Amino acid sequence: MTWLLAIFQTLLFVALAPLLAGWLKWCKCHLQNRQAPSLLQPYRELLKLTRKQPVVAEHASWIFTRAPYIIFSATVLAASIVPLIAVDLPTAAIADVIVLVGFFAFARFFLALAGLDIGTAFGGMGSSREMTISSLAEPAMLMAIFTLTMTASTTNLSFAIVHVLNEGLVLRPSFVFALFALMLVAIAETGRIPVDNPDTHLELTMIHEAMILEYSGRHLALIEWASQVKLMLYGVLIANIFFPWGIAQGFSIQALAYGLLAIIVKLALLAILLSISETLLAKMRLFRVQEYLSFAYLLGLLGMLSHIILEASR
Amino acid sequence: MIAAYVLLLVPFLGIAFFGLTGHRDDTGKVNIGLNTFSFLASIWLAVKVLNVGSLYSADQAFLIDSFNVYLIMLTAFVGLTTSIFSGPYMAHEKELGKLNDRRLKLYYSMYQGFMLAMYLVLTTNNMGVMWVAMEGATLATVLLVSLYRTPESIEAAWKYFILCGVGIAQALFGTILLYYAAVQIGDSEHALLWSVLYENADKLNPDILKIAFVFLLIGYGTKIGLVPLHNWLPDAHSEGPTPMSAVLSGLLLNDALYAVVRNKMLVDGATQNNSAGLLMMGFGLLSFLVAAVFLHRQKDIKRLFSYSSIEHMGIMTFAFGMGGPLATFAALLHMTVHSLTKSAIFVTVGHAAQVAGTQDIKKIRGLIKTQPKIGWGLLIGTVAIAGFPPFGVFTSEFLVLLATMHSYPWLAPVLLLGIGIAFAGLFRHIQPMVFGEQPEGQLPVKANLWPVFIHLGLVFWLGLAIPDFLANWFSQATLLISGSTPL
Amino acid sequence: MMTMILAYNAVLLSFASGLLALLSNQRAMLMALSQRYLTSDFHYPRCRKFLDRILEENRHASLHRRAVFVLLGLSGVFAVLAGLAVMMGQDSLTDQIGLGLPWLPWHVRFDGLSGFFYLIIGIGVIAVSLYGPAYVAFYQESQNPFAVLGLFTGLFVGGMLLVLLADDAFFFMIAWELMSVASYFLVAFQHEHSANRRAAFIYLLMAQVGALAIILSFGVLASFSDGFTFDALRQATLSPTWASIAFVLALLGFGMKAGIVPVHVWLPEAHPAAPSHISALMSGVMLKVAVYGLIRFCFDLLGELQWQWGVVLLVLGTVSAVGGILYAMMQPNLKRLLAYSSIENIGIIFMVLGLSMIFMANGHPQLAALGFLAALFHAFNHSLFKNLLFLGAGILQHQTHDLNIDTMGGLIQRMPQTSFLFLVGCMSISSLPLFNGFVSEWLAFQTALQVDVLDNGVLRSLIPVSAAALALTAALAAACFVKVFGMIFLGLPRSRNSEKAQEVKDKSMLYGPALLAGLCFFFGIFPNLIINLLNGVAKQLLGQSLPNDTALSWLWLAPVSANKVSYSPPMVLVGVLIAGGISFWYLRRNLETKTMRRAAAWDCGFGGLTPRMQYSCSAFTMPFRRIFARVWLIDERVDKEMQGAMDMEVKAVHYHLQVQDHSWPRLYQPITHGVNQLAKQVGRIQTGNIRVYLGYSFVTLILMLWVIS
Amino acid sequence: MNIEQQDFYTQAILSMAALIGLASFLMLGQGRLLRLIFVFALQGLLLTLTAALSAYSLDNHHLYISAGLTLVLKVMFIPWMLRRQVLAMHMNRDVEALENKTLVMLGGASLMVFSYYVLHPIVQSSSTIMVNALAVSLSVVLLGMLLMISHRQAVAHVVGFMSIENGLFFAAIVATNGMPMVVELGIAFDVLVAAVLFGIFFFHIRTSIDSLDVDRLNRLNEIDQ
Repeated sequence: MTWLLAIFQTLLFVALAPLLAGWLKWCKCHLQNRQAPSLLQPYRELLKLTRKQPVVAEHASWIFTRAPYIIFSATVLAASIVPLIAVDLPTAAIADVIVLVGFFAFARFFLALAGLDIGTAFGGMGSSREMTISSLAEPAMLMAIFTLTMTASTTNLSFAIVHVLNEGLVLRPSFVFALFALMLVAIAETGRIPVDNPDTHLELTMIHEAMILEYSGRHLALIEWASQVKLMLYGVLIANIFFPWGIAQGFSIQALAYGLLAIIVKLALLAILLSISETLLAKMRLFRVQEYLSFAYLLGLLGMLSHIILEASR
Repeated sequence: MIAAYVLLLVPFLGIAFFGLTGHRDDTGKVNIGLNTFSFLASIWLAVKVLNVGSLYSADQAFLIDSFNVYLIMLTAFVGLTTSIFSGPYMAHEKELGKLNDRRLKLYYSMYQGFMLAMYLVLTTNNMGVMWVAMEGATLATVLLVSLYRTPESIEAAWKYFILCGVGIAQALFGTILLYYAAVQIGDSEHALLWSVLYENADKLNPDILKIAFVFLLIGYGTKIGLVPLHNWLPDAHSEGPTPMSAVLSGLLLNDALYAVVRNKMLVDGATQNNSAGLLMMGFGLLSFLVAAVFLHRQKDIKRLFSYSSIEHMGIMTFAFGMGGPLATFAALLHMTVHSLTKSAIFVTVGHAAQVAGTQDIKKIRGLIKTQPKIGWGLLIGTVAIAGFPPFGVFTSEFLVLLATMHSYPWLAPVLLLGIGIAFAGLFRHIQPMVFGEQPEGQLPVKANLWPVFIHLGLVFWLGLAIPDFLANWFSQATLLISGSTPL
Repeated sequence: MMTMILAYNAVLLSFASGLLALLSNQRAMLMALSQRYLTSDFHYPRCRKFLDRILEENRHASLHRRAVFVLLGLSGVFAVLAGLAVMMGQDSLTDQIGLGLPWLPWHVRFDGLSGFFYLIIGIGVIAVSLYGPAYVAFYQESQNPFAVLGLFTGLFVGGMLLVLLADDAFFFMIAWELMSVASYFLVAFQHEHSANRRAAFIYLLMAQVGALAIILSFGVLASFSDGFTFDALRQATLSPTWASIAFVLALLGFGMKAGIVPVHVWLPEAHPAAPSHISALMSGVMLKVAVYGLIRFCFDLLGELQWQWGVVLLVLGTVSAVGGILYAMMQPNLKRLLAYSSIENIGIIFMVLGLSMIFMANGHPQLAALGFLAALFHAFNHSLFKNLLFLGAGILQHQTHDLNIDTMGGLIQRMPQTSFLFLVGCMSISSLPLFNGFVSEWLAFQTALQVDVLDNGVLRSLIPVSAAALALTAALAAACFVKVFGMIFLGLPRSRNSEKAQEVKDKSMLYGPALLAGLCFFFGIFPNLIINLLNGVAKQLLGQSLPNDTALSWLWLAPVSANKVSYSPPMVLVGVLIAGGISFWYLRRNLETKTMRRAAAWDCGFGGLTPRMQYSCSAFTMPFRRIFARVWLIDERVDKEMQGAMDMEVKAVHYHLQVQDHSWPRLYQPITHGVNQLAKQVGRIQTGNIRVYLGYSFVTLILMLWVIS
Repeated sequence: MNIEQQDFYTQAILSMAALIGLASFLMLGQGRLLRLIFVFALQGLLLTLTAALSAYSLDNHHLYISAGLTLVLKVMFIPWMLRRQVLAMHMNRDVEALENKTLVMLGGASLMVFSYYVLHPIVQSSSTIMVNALAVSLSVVLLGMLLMISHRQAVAHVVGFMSIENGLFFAAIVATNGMPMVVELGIAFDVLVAAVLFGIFFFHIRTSIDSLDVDRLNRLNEIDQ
């Protein structure tokens, strides 16, 4: 039963991801005084892409054609271990937050290889930049996560959320720092402004788009979908770890429905926040990303130190 | 005891024979034969000692105990293998026109003369005779150093002669003082006999012996090659014929050290403290370090290894000076393995120089490609002398290091530094010589490398395990010198 | 006793293979022997025939090589068996060999820790001997004789195995130096290149200095005990200061061998110089022996651990890990890159060992066991994937005659099998989930995260920072190996050699890497097998093992406790297969769009993509070079050749980039310079004038007399 | 015990000691080779006399042999050989300019004091007064070395070397009434061989560098050119 529920939650996660992307776009358009597409537009695009015959570069090897499946399944698996509407699901025990980071790394590894596979300058450029940014983002992210896991003394997401829930509302300086750090990292990792612009194909600023430039058809669909899931994953992580209230702790229909509602509201709010920031900020130069990410790391470190000094000093 | 007389008689006859007959084509073989005789005699002696223990001649003029018996065997053995090497080597030198029959006659008779002096130093019980034999060794070899008659070789021989002569004169002064101290307590007939002195060591006047030891140390120390008295050594080793360098490094230095240690045992008995040892430690350490540094700037391959000899003699002197069973045992072992290894190295070095036609390190290249046996021999010999296991040099250096760590921990890093520097100094020169491509015009030569591989094989064996009879002698000698057995 | 025999057999067989190798080129002698002794009264015609066939002119060499490697492989098999047997038996066997000093025969001890490293060596040796025969066939006998290679390979392996068996300081040092010297000859094997000679020299020099430091550290212990056997050394009671001195010396000695920054310089020089299968053994296995030495010395002999040592290890490990991978990233030479990456991995191992030490000293043996286990497991994993990558590099070198990554490209089309195996290696070393590298790093993170139990504030803040550095390392490693795999196998070929490259003809060369790749994956999915073995080792050495980690089921890995963290690689594998399978099946169900259409890649409309337009190695790592600019000594120049009127037209642009390690000018050159200067100054005492020499003698005499009276 | 309480022979030997010391000083300051050799021969003669006196006074017959050997070797053979060399090389008119002659002489004097200082404990513990002469013999040894250090001619070096031998011989006489006969003979033999070898070397050195100036024997060194 719980396993079914877990699978259901994963499917729900994957299914809702394009909706979040649509909502984000909708908010941004409204903020920028543009005509917004329908909320369901991402679904339509995915559907359209899956129906097309993919065109693949001549020199591309199996890495290029298999990478989308690998990326997608790694991302889906990552989604399966993050509690969305309920905690204590069996899938959460398969892997903890470090493995989650591992899944991201796995997906990124193949994405970068795929970028290099076709032998164009763009692919190499995108891979190089992606690997650079992620190398810097990963320590910052782990620093933020460590703050959290040290408080809860577990790296299992489900247990950590339960721990925060049980504690009730405690104002922890470390959490504030960690929250900000994680948000910064999330922006960098999901390729949003000001680190990367998902909407541009301007050659010199592309990162993510440069790698997937050669993809088309179902391959592109998978990769797009995977990045939407990834965006939502970060959103859920932030929402459920720092504001877990509302998540279902039992498996009654009522609790689950309540949990679903809660997460939708939380994500909607986060998306509004993101769209505001994307509207207000401009994209950074590539070599300022390091400063941005070291700031995130600093925040994470401060979080850690305040945990040690202020909250758990002995 | 007859064996000892045979041992002394054979080289004596050798001198006479070579001196009278002049050089013939088979003189080299006769030399090998004579040395084989000596070696057999030394084995006979060793078996005797093994069965009976220490031997005295009737009038106590000769003494064979566990300290010198193994050195005698070693001397005979190195003398034999070097003579095997020197046959074809000297023949080749003659072919090159560097030498003529008259000088070869001199060479062979003086070879035996040197062996005689070495045996006499080792077997005699009389400190005065020991001095005479030591001086005799200098006299026998000094003409060999200048055998090639080049300006450099004459210069080297002159320095060797003068410096060692002056040095050894100081040793005589020390011996006279020793005799003086001995005469004061007993009859003058046996007053210079080591065994008598050793029995009465505690009655000797410590003040006199201290002063005597300074003279003895500086005197014999000149022959050991202790810094700053070492200056003759690299010159003499590099300019003489290579077989001579092999026996000088392998035997003469050992025997000089042997003389010092014999004297130290008396002094220690009289003073009842290790002040003599401290002096030796100081000299040993200084020699070791300075020689290690010198290795770095050598241009001549034989000079290089003569500095390495100074370095190793430094270690031994240091170890003997430190006293204590572990260090003494290590020093005894080191004497053996060093002379085996070093003479083997000089053999290969001689051939290497013949292959390249020069002793200039910069011009010797790619030996392994040219003549693999010589190249590998040199390389493995260097590995052994640099103190890598499983060669015996490692064992002794290991023990010295541990003993130092035990008694003088603050000296251990210094020792370590020295070993490191020395190692780098050796290898930075050896490696380019053996490795790499073969240069133009470098051709293989006829060489007999069995002595090398036998020596290295023995050193290898000693590194893995020390045979019982040798271990027995070592521990008895250790007991004799330091007063207790190792562990 | 059976185990002991297995262990001895492993050693003897490796020596035997070395000795057999010596007999190469002795065909004539063997012929003569067989004819002389087997002619008249030899009644076994089949045997005779067999001998004749072996000695046949053109087959003998290859048969002989195979025989040598079969012996070596058998040695590996025995090592694996012995290692497994002793770890499962959970006991420690002792023995004595009648060699050595008169009063100190060689003491032998074979316990869980030795057994584990036996296993590591055994697997490495098996892989290498599968790979070897085909690989060494490329060497010209006249130029690089097989006898030398085979002999020293045997001695090298034997030396490593003996190090693990040694139970007294003397025997340990002999085995240790045997290992060093034998590997020196292997590094110098292709000595016609001056770079190799230099590498060999530096290697031997540092090995020697390291060995001396180790001897001294034993010496410190020995001077507080009565003897050099490890049993006696264990009994030694040291003051904390002396214990720390011993620790520092041991760290210097073993760290030099292991390649810890800043004493790592020999490693990137020596590993590329050796033949590839030897580099694999050196990097994959020998460095582990150094780790073994450190563990044996600190955890076993020194006894009482101090937490400061742990901090030292932690910091050094962190610096090595980050520094190693950053240096690796900049290398265009594949084997150098792999060598630097070994520094990184050794850094990780040291880091976790440091954590283990800290926990041990603070009275948390269970957490110490966790760290210990993570370190050993990582050592095991590194030996697998680094072996794999070096063997792969050897194949690449043979097929493309080059090791420069920048001249390769597109090899995945030409060498599909090699590329697949190499990919597995790259994924393991980048610590991606499902592969073994990830498991050990995960364990390392778990160890670091237990920092909350410590009271010391400094440690509490230091350890998470180093954990973040570990994360950085992992991410950089991923970037680095994306570069490696991408540049070598993907894209378009960048040179004629790589264009003409083909898959290896002799498939036996792929067996070794395939075995290793299989193990990488297998232990990535079922890490519990190794962890259970390691638990026994930890129990033996630290007196503590992990809690019953199979509380959930054998599928789960829960090193701390099931309700804190857990990781189940098999489940992850199943999940990935399901998700990937479904999407694969679903998206390709439409027959019309199932096949892909091939078309030229997008060239921005300029027309004609050439391989030179691809990103190169230095281009790929340019962002890193800018961000971490301080880490290297970078010499970057762009020279423009001008022509035309007023020299205004650019004819050609030359880009020059050289990236150097800081340790050369900071640490090594000053030392070399210092020694040379010292030698020059000391040389002045030897003036050549005899009167000066007499003066020395005179002054010495006067001084001595004055001192004595 | 003072000298006036001693018998005549002891007084004679002590006087000899003083003369031998004086001879060493004379040699040290001597720039002309022929005179140097002459003084050396004189020292040998003094030594012979001492040995003979000692043999007579102590009734020690083997010292007569020693005295004879000394007479033959050091008074006749070696000076003759050296003189022949000097004349052959036409160096009999050369005067070697000694550097810091005053300093060397002062150094020599302080060496004598030093010798006394060093051997003080021995002399004190001794019963026979002849041992006082030991300090003189040590200073003869040291002066011999100083002679070699300060002179550049190979002939002077040989003289210095032999005068060191003289000092040793004198020490043996005064301290111990001569060494055992075997040793004495051995030493004498060594000295003889050494003297012959010196002769050979003069020939070689002359042929190789056309001079007997030891300062020119400096090809083998460790200094950067």
